Amino acid sequence: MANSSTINVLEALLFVANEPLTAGRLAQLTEQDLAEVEPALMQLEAKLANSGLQLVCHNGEYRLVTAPAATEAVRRYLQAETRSDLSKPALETLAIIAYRGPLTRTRLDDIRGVASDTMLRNLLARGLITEQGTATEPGKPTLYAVSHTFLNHFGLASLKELPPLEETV
Amino acid sequence: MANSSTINVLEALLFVANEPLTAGRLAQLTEQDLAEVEPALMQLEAKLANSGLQLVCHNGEYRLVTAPAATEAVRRYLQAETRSDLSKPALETLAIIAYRGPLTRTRLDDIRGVASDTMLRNLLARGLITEQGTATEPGKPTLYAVSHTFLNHFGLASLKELPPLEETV
Amino acid sequence: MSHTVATAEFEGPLALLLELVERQKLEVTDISIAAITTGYLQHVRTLDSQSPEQLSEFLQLGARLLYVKSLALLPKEAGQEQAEELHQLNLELEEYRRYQQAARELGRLSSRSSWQRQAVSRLEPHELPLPDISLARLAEAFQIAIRRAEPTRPQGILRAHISQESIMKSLRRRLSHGAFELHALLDGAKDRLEIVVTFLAVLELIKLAELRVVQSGQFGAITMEPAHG
Repeated sequence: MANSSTINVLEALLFVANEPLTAGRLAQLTEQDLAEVEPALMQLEAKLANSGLQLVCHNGEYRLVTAPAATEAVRRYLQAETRSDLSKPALETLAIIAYRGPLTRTRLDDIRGVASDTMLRNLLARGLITEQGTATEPGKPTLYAVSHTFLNHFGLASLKELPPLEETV
Repeated sequence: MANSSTINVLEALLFVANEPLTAGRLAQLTEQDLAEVEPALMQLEAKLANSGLQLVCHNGEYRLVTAPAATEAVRRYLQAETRSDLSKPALETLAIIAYRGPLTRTRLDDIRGVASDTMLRNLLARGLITEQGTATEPGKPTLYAVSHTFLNHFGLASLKELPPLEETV
Repeated sequence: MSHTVATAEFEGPLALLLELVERQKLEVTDISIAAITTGYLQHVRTLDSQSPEQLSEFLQLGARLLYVKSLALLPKEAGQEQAEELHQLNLELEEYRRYQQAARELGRLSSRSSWQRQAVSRLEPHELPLPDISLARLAEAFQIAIRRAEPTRPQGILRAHISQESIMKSLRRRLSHGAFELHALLDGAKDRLEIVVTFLAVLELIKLAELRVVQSGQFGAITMEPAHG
């Protein structure tokens, strides 16, 4: 059982952070061992389960965001337009990158049967995907993966919360 | 006893808000009566008593801040963030804001081809840029410009003194 | 059977093919390939040719369907290849279908969202150390960013590289069976655009020294043959 004061300091750090933080960085900042910070993060996540906040973990980085249950009210505050603005092709591309990523543009094109470069540029500019290194194959093509913004867009705490992909028949 | 979902929505609103909020405004946003919101705020305060955050009320306006016990670690984070060198993407973002600002985040994203959210927060935290009003276009997006601190740091009287650019090739 | 499906519904050829297959409640088999190909091409004919890139993507799958269909007319040894092609097509379609399903699920999640804190925490202004950068570096960073931004403008017509790539793929498959005549290649073409893309693919293969074009005298038949055979 992690020290409750460690959990609290982690919560405060994640509150002020202007970016997602890794467990390693959080260990540094709290002056604790990684072996203490990791369970403490899990406890923080559990503690927040019934609250207005949610701990997101993606790619080993943590970020504090509002809970999906508060969507309506927060949207009202931010006067954010209703998010019906992702087109069908955009959702399709995001789904492939979310379930299959990180992947290259060529692989994406193959699955979709159409050229995806315009769509990728669009999703990159919206921050829903990020470039995540390069593949080892010749030409070292860029790999694309979904971002923290993607998880926020759908109120997900991690990619594990994505609906399971249908089994192949 | 206030509904726990009201408490959670209040927590989310206070978390996301970039200004202190009155109980009246919170009642509006949660679509609840003020008579329900006030006790819920007290319960939120009690709930946060042993956490990394705390609810403060000043002049009838509420906001969430970090708990005093976390001050050390929070300071360490903010200092490290501002002391470290500007990353390449941060420098690029700053350069675009200096030469093309004031401009909106969307315009910046277009030029950079990736979402600039994190970079903007980073530069705001460093005090190198400021929010400078809103654009006239729909949605009234925030305009970003370099700060006085930026001009002073470089010894510039105005942005006209920025080094001229080579002709575009 | 009606093929009047709203074109805008289909963002790509696989979506259209999937719809046709599901509507007929069929798998893509050698029995249904003829009907599906006909339905597909009928639909492609109604496409708005204002967007040549999109059109060429539809056409390349059309060309592939025609090719698979045509294998049935060829001698026995093509039977095995047709079975393989159909199997491959079914696999691709099935994979696409799963992601289309996943995209629908994702769309359902759109009613919920999370947000990060909007306020930016920072030290008091007098505590802020300033970065060590020069104006020259700032100017340089700006120029690099602007130069990079320029070529990302929308591209011109017919730069649909994957369409050409996959026509090249199907040409390679044909070449692996030996030489064939140009008119056989173009007979299935439905319009100028498909012919153009096919020619581009042929030129590319010539450039790559994979294909040779031979003409048996003036006005004689033009034959494509493997360059290394």
